[in-house]
Amino acid sequence: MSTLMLRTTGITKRFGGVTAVDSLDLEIFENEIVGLLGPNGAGKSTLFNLIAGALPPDTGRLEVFGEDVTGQPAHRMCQRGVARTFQIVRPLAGLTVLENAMVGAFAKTRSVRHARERAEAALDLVGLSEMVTTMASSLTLGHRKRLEVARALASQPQLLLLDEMMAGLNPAELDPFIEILRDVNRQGVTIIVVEHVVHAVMQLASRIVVISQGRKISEGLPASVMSSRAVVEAYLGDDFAIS
Amino acid sequence: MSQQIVNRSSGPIDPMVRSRPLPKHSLLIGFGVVAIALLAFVSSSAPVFYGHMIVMTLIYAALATSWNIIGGFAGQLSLGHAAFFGLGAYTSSILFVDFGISPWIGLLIALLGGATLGLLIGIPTFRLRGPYFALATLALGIILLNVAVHFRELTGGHVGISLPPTEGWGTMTFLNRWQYVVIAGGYLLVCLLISGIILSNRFGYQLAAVREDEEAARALGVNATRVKLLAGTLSGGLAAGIGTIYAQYILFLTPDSVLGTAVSIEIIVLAIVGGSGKLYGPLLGAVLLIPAGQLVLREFGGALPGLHTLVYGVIVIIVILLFPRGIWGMLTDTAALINRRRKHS
Amino acid sequence: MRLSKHIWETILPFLEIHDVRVNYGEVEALRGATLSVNEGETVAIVGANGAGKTTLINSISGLNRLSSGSIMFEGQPLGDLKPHRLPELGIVQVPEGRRLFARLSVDDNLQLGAYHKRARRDSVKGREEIYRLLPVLQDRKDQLAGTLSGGQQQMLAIGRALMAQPRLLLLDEPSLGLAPIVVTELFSIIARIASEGTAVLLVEQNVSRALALSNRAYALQQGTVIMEGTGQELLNDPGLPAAMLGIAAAAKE
Amino acid sequence: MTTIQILVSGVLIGGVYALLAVGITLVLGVMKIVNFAQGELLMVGMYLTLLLHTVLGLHPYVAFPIVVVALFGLGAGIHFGLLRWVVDRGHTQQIVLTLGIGIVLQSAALMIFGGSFQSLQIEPFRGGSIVIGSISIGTTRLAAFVVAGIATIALLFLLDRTLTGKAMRATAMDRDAATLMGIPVQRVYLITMGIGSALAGAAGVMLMPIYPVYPTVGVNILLIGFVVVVLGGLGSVAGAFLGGIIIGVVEALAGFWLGAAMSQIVVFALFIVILLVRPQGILKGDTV
Repeated sequence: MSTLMLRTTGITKRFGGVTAVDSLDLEIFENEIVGLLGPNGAGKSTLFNLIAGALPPDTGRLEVFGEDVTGQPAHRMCQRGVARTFQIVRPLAGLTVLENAMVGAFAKTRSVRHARERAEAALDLVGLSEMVTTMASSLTLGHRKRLEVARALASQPQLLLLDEMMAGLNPAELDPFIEILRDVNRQGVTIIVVEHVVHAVMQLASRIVVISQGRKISEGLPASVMSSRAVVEAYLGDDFAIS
Repeated sequence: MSQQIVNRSSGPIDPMVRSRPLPKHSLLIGFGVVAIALLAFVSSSAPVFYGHMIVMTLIYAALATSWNIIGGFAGQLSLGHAAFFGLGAYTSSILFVDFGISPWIGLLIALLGGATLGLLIGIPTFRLRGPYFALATLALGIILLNVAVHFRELTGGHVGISLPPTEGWGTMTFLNRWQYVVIAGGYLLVCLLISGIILSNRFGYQLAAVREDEEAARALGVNATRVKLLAGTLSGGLAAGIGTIYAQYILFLTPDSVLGTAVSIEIIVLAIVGGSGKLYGPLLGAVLLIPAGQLVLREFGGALPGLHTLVYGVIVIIVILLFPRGIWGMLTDTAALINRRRKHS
Repeated sequence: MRLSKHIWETILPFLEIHDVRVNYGEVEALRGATLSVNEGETVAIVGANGAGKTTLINSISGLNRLSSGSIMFEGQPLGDLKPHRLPELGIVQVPEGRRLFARLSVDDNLQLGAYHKRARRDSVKGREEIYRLLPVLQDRKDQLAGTLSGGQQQMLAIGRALMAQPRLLLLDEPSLGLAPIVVTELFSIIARIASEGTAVLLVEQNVSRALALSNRAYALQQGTVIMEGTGQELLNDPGLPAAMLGIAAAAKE
Repeated sequence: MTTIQILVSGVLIGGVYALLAVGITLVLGVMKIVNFAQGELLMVGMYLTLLLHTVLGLHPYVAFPIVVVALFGLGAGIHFGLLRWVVDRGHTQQIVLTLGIGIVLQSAALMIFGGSFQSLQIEPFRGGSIVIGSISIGTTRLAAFVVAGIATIALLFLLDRTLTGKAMRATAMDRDAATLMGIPVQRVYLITMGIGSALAGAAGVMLMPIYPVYPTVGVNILLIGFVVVVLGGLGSVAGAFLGGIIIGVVEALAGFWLGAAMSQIVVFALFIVILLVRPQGILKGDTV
């Protein structure tokens, strides 16, 4: 692995009495695809919100390429090259597919022409170039998810945070989607995927981090992580391994 | 690195694929100038009633178009837009009556004043979401109305301000109506041009993103606070400018006539009925509703006062229930549907 | 007597879900799921996240509209009914995340559980029974529901549903976010409810316990049933962990 | 006039504000709709009182139940015919729709009754005022205040003690969960809107002997109503009552010291400050 791209140190977020992310240390290297797994309510989405600047952490530190970016607002993080998608897709419903992607592209350019070019390139990459004039509100979920990725890509990110992009896709949609992400990664974009479709993550990720109740419980190569007892318990219930 | 994504772009853009062709600004100017000339000609020879109708339609169209920048493009429901309109009207009128400053300079000062007010209000209120922003702007309108009532020495209180009928271009005061058509029409054209330019630039895309989903917009690198402030500043400034023109046309101001809540509501009604967020929506709303209101008022105003506002209210209810995207939105939706059908068959 | 009851059951099955499809917008969350629950039976539905479990439960209780297929309760199609009519029939759901009325007291929450006419008559007696079944609520009956601990809230959510005198209780992820010791207590309560004759349809993340508790079970994957059998059969199926982690999709392709 | 005298009249008029605000806060709390037609509903209540007096010779206080029931019906009808369709839409559409309803009611009043101010003089009872020391309390104002207090307490009782009231609160907290418990949510909304309008009607009856009626009388009172609602904490019935009295007092004092227009400025500036500093309201409470 090469350069350290993202580092969280002791990052913590509480909501009321619940500690959603609990003093978490995470290191992401350039050009990796890291799978972030964990059962419902483990704190994955909160962690994404912290990294993307949508939420400020209570304590802890966030670095991008060694630079302290703790507490930077979301739009600054995007301009710095950290793009994210939302678990529940949030298309800009009243805009067309192209316009959605152009909003992302405008993070790095003022020129409408450049933005259009970048947006079209990103839409092409995810296979939406036939639908540029379609209103985002009338897309299928599969297409919405692609749009969400394209929009993030159009902002020319260095780090892409994908939040459950594959949930709800049917098997026919799944494999092309994985191919798209591989393609994106080959072009130099580091990716963190939060995913419930574990087999997809196993195919895709070079490294897996498992969190449960806001803490990291396992980390390593996909095969070894998924057979670890802690992970099986976290997913199937505390006494599954015994019964 | 991610530069490569761009390099995959496949040559020149197919013009058919463009989702939003660049607004033809030059075409807009051309059409606008011809339309204004035509309307000016008509108003110089038509009966007074129709001349008045044309000027009022232009003034309200400009006002609704200015509201559209913050209310439509940015999706922030401002219920106090009369505050800017009235501020502009009072500013230039006071400068003219008390200090002899030409309304043209007054217009510029009004623009600046409205923009400043828009900015100052935006800083605290844009934090408010949903109905709270609407309520705060509503309160702002009422505050300004009462300021005008209270500071009698400056504003004449309830009695208002009468402007001297000294005719001439320098004083922006005319006995005929065609000059007002030119001025108000020109101003409307400027408002439309600015709106068109906003829509076809990054700013417009970012405003639309904020309107659709502020959190998603922020995640896409949009500084939501900044674009909303800029929209509020522009919107407030333009609304104040049209206030000056209105004052010079009517030559008489009272707090209720330019700062009243009814004015704010009328602006919103025009924009929403026509289609808020669309470039020509508010214009369409004004063109449909203002003449209709004036005609009903003339025909039935004596016998049935209130009928014209009743018609307004019923139209608002019907549009909200049946065409929530406004008449312009309904028309473009229908056009798109017909287009698609044609393609399929 | 026994025979006639049996005949009755063959004529009018209790809950029959046939080839149900549900779309969210243009997404298929359920792709032709078929399953049934017999009177008094406890049935578990397990599956990975996004497999359509919650969608299925919400379809029964009327929160989701079916795109096609049918859901019949004792021969009556549920699609014709407004969702608020279901408790009257005896179908009551404990929604995921408990969804208590946080700023109402424990007692008021229970009272609202017995909103429909038939249950309303027995509201006072019903509450006494709930307090007997769940004594932890008794001491807190005037406390606001939102101030209870997670486990107590789940007990209240179940108690609130029981107030409606359900014949079919739909439980959506009842153990989510609860401490292991509370989960044990929770499952023993569910077992007790089931043993008293109420049919239970249980959606659970805690697969081992859910299956151990149930008479029968279904495993869902991407909106269809991929395994069914007794709880023990599924528990012993070597394919289950893969299904739970969403890996079976790869095997099937 | 002494300061105490002003305080007392502020408190009394605050009762009417409270009555209006309680209706707004109820609809907002349960249905999440800001009802901009609430002022016009009050106006309708005033005209109806006037009409019942001039046509049937009914004393306003005798007409009270008729007006309240009629306004309940009007509010329920507005929900059934119109609001029902926008419950799930955005705030902008809800606000503009209720503005439209307000415009229609206002215009109808103008067409039927004309634009002039109309007052209703009633036989002064107990000499028209009660004098305690140096303070004189108008009996009509006192009656308005008492009715406001009783209405608020009755509503609190309904919300807190009856199954219907609890169902309203439950619907306010979690609509889907309420549905799952068998609560008919649309009927709850219908009742809520009916009660909200009935409260506006009650305010109208009590205001009629104090204040002249004209088609736009509701507009300004509505705005005061919003101030009260925000001050009292959105959705809080008790807060709205207390807020009404506070605003009544603030307005009366500011009006005495600074003049009428300035008092409006003070009230609405206070409103904006509250919105910015504590949008959940000063008197935090959550009856609904």
